[in-house]
Amino acid sequence: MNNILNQIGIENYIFLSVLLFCIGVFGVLYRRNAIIVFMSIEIMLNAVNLLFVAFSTYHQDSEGQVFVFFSMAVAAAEVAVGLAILVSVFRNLGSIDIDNLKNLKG
Amino acid sequence: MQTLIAITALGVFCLIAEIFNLRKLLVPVTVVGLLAVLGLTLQLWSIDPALDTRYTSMIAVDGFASAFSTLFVLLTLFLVLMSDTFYQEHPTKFSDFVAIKIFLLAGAVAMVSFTNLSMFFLGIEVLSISLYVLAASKRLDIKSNEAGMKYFLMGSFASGIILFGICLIYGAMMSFDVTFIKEMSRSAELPIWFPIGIILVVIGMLFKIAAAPFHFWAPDVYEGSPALTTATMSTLAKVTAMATLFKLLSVMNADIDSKFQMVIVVVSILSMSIGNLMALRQDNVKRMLAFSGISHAGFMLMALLSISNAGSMLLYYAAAYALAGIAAFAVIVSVTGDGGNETTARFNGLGKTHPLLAAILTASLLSMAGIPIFSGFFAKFMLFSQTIQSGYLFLVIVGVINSIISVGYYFKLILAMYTKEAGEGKQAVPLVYTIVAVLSIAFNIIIGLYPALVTDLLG
Amino acid sequence: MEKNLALVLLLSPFVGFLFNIFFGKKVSRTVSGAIGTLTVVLSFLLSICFFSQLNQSGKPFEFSVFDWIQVSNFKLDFGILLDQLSLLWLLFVTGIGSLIHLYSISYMHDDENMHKFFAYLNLFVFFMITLVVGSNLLVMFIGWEGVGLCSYLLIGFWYKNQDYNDAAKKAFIMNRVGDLGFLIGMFIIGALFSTLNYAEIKTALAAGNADTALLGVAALCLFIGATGKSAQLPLYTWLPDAMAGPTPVSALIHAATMVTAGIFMVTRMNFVFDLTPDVQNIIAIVGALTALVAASIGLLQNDIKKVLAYSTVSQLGLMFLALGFGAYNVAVFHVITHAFFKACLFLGSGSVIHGLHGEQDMRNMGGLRKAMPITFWTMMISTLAIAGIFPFAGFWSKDEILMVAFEHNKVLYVIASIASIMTAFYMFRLMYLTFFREFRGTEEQKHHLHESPSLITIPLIILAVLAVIGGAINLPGSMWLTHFLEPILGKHEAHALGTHEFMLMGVALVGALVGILWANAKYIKQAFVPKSDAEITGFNKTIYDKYYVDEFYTFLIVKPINGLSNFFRTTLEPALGKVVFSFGSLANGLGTQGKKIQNGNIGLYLFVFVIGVCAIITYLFIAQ
Amino acid sequence: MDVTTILLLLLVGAVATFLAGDKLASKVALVFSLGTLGVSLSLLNQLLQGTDISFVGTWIDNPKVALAFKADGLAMAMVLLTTALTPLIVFSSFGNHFNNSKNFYALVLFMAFAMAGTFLAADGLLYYIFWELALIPIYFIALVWGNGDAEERKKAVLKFFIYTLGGSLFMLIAFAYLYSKAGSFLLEDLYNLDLSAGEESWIFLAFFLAYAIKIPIIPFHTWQAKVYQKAPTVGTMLLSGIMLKMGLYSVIRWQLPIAPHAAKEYMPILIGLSIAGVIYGSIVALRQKDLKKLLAYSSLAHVGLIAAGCYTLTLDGLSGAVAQMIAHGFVIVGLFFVAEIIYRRYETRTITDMGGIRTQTPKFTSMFMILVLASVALPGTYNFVGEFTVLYSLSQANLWFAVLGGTTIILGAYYMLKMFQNVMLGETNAKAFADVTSSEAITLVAIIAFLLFFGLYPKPITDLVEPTLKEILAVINK
Repeated sequence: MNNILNQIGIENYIFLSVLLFCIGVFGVLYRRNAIIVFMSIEIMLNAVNLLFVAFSTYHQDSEGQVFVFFSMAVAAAEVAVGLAILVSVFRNLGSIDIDNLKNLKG
Repeated sequence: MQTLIAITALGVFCLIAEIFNLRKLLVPVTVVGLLAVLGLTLQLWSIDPALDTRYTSMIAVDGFASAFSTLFVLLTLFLVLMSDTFYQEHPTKFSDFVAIKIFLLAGAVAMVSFTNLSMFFLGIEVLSISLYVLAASKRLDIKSNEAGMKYFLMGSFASGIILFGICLIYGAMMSFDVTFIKEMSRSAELPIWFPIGIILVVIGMLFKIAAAPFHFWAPDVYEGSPALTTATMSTLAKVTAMATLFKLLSVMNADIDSKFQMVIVVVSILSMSIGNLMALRQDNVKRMLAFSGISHAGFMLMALLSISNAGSMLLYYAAAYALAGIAAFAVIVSVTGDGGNETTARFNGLGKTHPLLAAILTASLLSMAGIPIFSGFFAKFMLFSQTIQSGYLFLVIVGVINSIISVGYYFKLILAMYTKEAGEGKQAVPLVYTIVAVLSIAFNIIIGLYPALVTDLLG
Repeated sequence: MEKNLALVLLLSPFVGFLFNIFFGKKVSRTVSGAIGTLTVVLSFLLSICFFSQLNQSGKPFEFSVFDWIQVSNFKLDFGILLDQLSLLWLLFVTGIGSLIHLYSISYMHDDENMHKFFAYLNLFVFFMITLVVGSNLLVMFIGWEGVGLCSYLLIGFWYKNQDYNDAAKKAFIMNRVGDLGFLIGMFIIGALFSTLNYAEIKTALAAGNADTALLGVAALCLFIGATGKSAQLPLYTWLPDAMAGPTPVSALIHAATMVTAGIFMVTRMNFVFDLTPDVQNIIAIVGALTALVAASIGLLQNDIKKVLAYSTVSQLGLMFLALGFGAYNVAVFHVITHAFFKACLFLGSGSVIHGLHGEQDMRNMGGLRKAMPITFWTMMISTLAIAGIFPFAGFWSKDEILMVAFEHNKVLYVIASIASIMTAFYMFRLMYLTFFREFRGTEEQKHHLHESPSLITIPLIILAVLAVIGGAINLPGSMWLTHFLEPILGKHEAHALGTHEFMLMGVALVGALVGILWANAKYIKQAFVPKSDAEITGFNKTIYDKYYVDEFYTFLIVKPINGLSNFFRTTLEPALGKVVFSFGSLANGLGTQGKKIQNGNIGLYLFVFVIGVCAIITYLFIAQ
Repeated sequence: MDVTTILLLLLVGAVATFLAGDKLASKVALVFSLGTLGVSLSLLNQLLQGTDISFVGTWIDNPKVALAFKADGLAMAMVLLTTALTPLIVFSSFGNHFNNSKNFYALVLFMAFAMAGTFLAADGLLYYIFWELALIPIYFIALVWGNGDAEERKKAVLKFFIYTLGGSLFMLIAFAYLYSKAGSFLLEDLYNLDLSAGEESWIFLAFFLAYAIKIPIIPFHTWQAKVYQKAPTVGTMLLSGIMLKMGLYSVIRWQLPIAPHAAKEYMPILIGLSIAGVIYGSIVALRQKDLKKLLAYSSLAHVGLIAAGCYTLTLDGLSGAVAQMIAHGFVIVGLFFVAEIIYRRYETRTITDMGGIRTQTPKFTSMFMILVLASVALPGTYNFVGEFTVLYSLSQANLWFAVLGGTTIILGAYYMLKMFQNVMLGETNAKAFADVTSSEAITLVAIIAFLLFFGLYPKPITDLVEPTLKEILAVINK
C-alpha cells in the first residue's frame, strides 16, 4: 500500500476528492429533484470518505478508516430521515421538486 | 461521560416506556431523570477532570463542558416539561418526541465535551438528525414538511462541509485528538489543508448557529417547524452550536490570526445587521425570533475575537439568551398552541387578558434587547466590554446600532400586547407553560442581578 | 428697634396684601379698602419718622435682613438701606400712595373685585418700597420686577376684556426687555467689583481701577433697563396702552411712582454714570427725543388718559435729559413735583371719568367746569404746574432742567423747550375740551353729571396744594433738596441767579404762555372739536396714530417672531422629527428589500452558502 | 441607616402597591412615597451632621461592579427632589381614575426608585443600569395610560424609547471603554483616569449623545413634545420634573469630570447649542395650540438654559444649574398639574377651547398665576435664583451668551403670559369650572410654598450642593 501512495502521491487523492466533492456541490446547486440532491450530497460525503481512507493509508493510521465507518453510518441515518421527510413532502405536494418548496419565505 | 451515558439511557427509557404504555408517567419520570442528570453533572463537575482518565481520548469533562452541559440539561428540562401539553393531540408519537429531545441533548453534551473530532462529528450529527425529525414532525402540515426538507438538505450539505474539514485536518495532523492537534499546530510547518480544514469546520458551524451568509435556512425552518421545535432550535441548538464553535477554536488553535478575525468581524456584522433589519418587517412571531436569533448569533461571534478569556462570557450570553428564549417561547406556545395563527396580531391585548404572560414575554423581550436587570443586558455589556478590550471599537458601535434597531421589533410585540384590544375571548393557559415561563424568566433575572453566579463558574 | 421699624415699614403693605388676598372677599369692601389704605399710611408715617431722624443725624441706616443669593465671587444679602435718596422716594411713594389708596376706596367701590384691587395696590407699594430701600442692585431688582408684575396685574385688572389683557402683557414684556438690560448691567458690575452693594461699588470705583469700557457697557445696559421701566425711547409704547388699567393705577404706577424707578436707579448709580460720559450723552439725547416725540403725539390724542400718558412719557424724558447732564438733583426735583401734579391730573381725570360713567373720549366731554368744580380747579392748578407757569411747582423744576440743558447743549435745550411748549398746548387743550364750553355727551350722561364724593376730592385737593407749593423744596435760593441729597450726589454748585437765569426763566414762561394761548385760540375762540377718527388725514393722522411705532414694532419684531414660530412649529419641527424617523424608515426599507432575497428557494440559499464559503476561502488563502 | 434605605423603601413600596390591589394602590403608594420623603429628610439631617450615609458593597467581581451609592450634597439634593416630587405627583393623581391602578402606581414608585438610584449610584455600570431602568416604567405609563390616538401615541412613545435608549447605549460603550482603561467603574477611579485628548473627545461625545437626547438639547428634542402630550399627566410630571434632571445631573456628575479637557474644548459649541435651545424652545412655544405641548417646549427652553449653565464649567454655572433644576422640577410639575386640573373639568387641552376661567375660580387662578410667574423667574421665586446664577455664569463666559440666554426672560414672559391670558382670562366661559378641590389645592400650595420659600432663602440648598460642586470642579480643573 505504501508503494501505491508513494507512486501516485497524496495530492492526487486530494484533487480527486475535491473534484468529487465539487461535483456533489454542483449537483446540489443545479439539480431540482430532491432525490438527486440527496444523491449529490452522498457524493460529497463519499468523496470525503475516499479522502479519509487515503489519508489513513498515507499516515499509516487506522483511525481514519474507523471514522469512515462512523460517517457512513451517520450518512445512512441522515438518508433514512431525509427520505422519510421526502415521502411526507411527496404525499402532501405530489412532487419532489425543491422549487415547489416556497411556502416559507420573506 | 457518565452524564452522556445517563442521558442516553434516559432516552432509551423513553422509547421503552412507549412499549410498556407508560405514557402518563413519561414526563414526570423524564423530568426526574433529567434532574438526576443535572445532579450528576454538577457532582462530576467537582471532580478534577484530570483524575478521570478512562475516557480522555473521546470526552473530557472540564469546566466548560460541565457548565454548558448543565445549561443544556436545564433547557431540555424546560422543553420536556412543555412537551406533555404541547403534544396532547399526538399521543402516539409523544414518547418519540420526548426521546428525540433527550437524544438531542446527548448530542449537545457530546458536542461540548469532545476531545476527539469523531465525537464532535457524532454529536453534531445526533443533534442535527434529531432536529430534522422534529422540524418535520407534523407530518400532515405542508409547512412543517417544507421546514424539515429545507433544514435537512441544507444541514446535510453543511455536514458534508464539516466532514470535509475534519478530513483535511486529519490529513494534516494524522489524528482526531484535539490535544494532539493543538500541540502539532504550534510546531512545524503545516500543510495548507490544515487551515482550510479548520475554516471548513468553522463554516459548517456558522451554518449551525445561523450566521450570515449561512443563515437563510433559519427563518424558514423556524417558521415552519412546530413551535416547541422552534424553541428547541433557537435556544438549545443555537447555544450548543455556538459553544461548540467556541470550543473548537479554543482547543485547536488558541491564537486566531488577524485575517481570520476579520472574517469573524465581517460575519458578525452581517449577521447582526441582516438579522435585525429583516426582523423589523416580520409579522410571524417565530420568524421574527429566528431573525433575532441570527442577530444574536452575530453578537455571540464577538466572543471569538477574544477567545482566550471569553468562555465565561459566552456561557453567560448563552444562558441569558436561551433562558429568555425559553420564556418567550413558553408564552408563544401558550398563546398560539401547536400551529395556527402565529402573527403578532395574535398577541393583541395579551396585557389585559393574561397580564402575567404578557409581563413575562415583555421581560424576555427586554432581556433580548439588552435592558438592565435582565441578564441580556449584562451579557451584551460584557461582550462589548471584552470586544473593546480586544480593540474592536468599531464592531461594538455596529453592535450598539443593531441593539437600537432590535428594540424596534421587540417592542412591536410589546406594543401589540399592551395597546391593542384582544380579538378573541380569553383562552385557558396550561399551568405548565406558565410555570416554565416563570421559572426561566426568574433564572434570567437572577443571573441578571448576580452575574457572578454564572461568570464565576468558569473562573 | 430701628431694624424692626424698618421692617414694619417695608412689610406693612405686604400684610395688607395678604389680608386682602385671603380675607378680602369675606369682609366688606370698605373694610378691605380701609385696611389696604391704613397699611400704606403706616408706612408713610414710619417714613416720616425715619426721615426726621435722618434729618437730625444725617447718618444713613443700613442693615442686612438675611443672606440671599450667593455666587462664586460675592454674596448678596437682602439688605436695606435708608439714606437720603431712598427716604425721599419713600416719602412721596407712600405719601401719594396713601392718597391714591384713599381715592380708590371710593373710585373702585362698585367693582366686585375691589379687595383684589387693594391687594394688588398694596403689593405694588410693597415692591416699590423694596425697590427703593434695597441696599444692593439685586434687591432693587426684586422690586423692579415686582412693580412690573403689579403693573401687569393692575393693567389687566378688568381681565374680561382681552384688549386690556393685551395691554398688560405688552407692559410686562416690554419691561422685561429692559429688565434683561438691567440684569446684564448687574452681571458686568458684579464681575467687575465682586459686589452689587451700592456703597461697596462706590468705594471700589473711588479706588479707581475700573475698566471704563466695560463699565460703559454696564451703564448702558442699566440705562436700557431704565428705558423699559420709565418708558423712554424705544421702549415707551407700553405706557399709553397701560392706561387700560383703572385710573388710580395710572396715577400711582404709571405717573407718580413706578415709572420714576428708572430715574431712581440712575440716580442711585450716579457714581457709575458719572464715569461714563458717553452713556450720559446717550441718556440726554434719548431723554430729549422722548420728550419731543411723546409731546408731539400728545398734541392730537383724544382719550383723556392717553394725553396724560404721553405727557408723562414726555416729562420723564425731560427728567432723563437732566440725568444725562449729571444734574441728578434736578431730575429728582422734577420727579417729586411731577408726582404731585401728575397724580393730581390723573386722579382728576379719574374723577371726570367716574362722573361720566366710564367715558374717556374728550370729544364727548366739555363744560364740566360747573358740574365738577373741585375737580376742575384742582386739575387747573396742576395743569398750570405742568405747563410751567410761575409760581407753581412745575415751573421751578422744569425751569431747572431747561437751565441745565442750556448750559450743556443748546440743541437739546431747544428740543426740550419745544416739548415744553407742546406740553402747555396739549394740557390746555385737554382742559378746554373737558371743562369748557358745552357738554357734548349724551343726555343720559348729562343728567347724571355730579361732583365726585369727598374721598375722591380730598386727595385731589391735597395734591393740588402740593402742586402749588411743591416747588418750595428746591427754590433757587435755598436749594434744600440739593443740599439734602449732597451725601449721595456730591456737591453741586447752586446756580447764581444772574440775568442769564432770569432770562431763561422768562423764555420758559413765555413759551408756556404761547402754548396756552395757542390752545385757547384753537379750542375756545375757534371752538374746534377734534374730528372723528375716520376724518383725520395727512400728517395729523400719522401723529394721531403715534407715528405708527406700534405697527412698526409689530411688523419688525412681533410678526417675524410669530412667523418664525409658525415656521418652526409647522415645518422645522416635523422635519427634525422626520430626520429621526428616517433612520427607522431606512431600516424598515432595508428590511423590506431583504425580504425579497429571502424568497424561499433552497437553490438560492445553497448558492449563497457556497458563495460565502468561496469568498472566505478566497480571502484567507488565495488572495494574499 | 444609609441611602440604600431610600431605594429599598421605594422598591418595597412598588411591590406593596402592586399587591395592595386596585382600590388601595394609590393610598399605599402615597404612604410609601411619603415615608421615603421622611427617610430621605432624616438622612439629609444625618448628612448635615457629618454622618457618612454612603453605601459601598460588592456586587460583581468580574467585571468589577460595586454596589456603590454615594450620598453627597448634590446627590442628596437630587434624591430629595425625587422623593419630594413623588408624593406630590402621586397625590395629584388622586382625582384621576386609572384602570389597573395597582400596576400604574407600582410603576410610578418603581420609576422613582430607578431615578433615585441614578442620582445615588457612584459606580458607572450601576448608574447605567438605573439610568436604563427608569426608561421602562415611563414607557409603559405613557403607553398604557396615555391619552390621544393610540396609533400616534404608540409611535411617539416608541420613538422616545428607541431614541433615548440609542443615545444611552453610546454611553454604555464609553463606560465599557473606560472600564477597560481603569479596571473599575467607581466614580473616583474614573475621575482619576488619564485619557488622551482623542479618547476624551469621543467619550465626551458619547456621553453627550446620551444626555443631549435625555435632557433634551436641540436638535435631539424631537421626541419630547409628543410624548409629553400623549403621556398621562403623571407620566409627564415624572418625565419633566425628574427624569430630565437625570440627564443634567449626569452632565455634572459624569460627563464633565470624566472628560474635562474635551468639555473645555467644546464649551462654546455646547453653550451655543444649549442657548439655541432656549430661544428655539421659546419661539416654538409661542404658537402651540396644545397646552401640554406648550409646556413641553417651555421645558425645552428652560433645560437649555440649565444645560448652558452646566457647560460653563464654573461654580456659578453648576450651582445655578442645580438650583434651576430643582426649581424647574417643581414648577413644571405644578404647571402640568394645572393643565390636568383644567382637563379634568373641560376635557380638552386645546388652548383655544379654554378662556374665561378666572371669574369662576379665583383660588385656582392665583395659584396658576404664581406658577406662571415662577416659571418666568420672577424674583422671589426659586427659579429666579437659578436663572440669575446661571445667567451670571454665562455672562462670565461671554457677555453675548448672557444676552442671548437672557432672551428667555422676555420670550418666556411672552409665551407664558399669552398662554395664561388665553387659558384663564377673557369673558366668562360658558362651561362651568368647579373650583379646585382641596387635594388639588394642597398639591399646588405645597409646590408654591417650596418655590417661594427657597426663592427668598436659597441658602440651605446652595450650602448643600456647593461642596460637592467644588469637588467636581477640582476634578475638572485638575
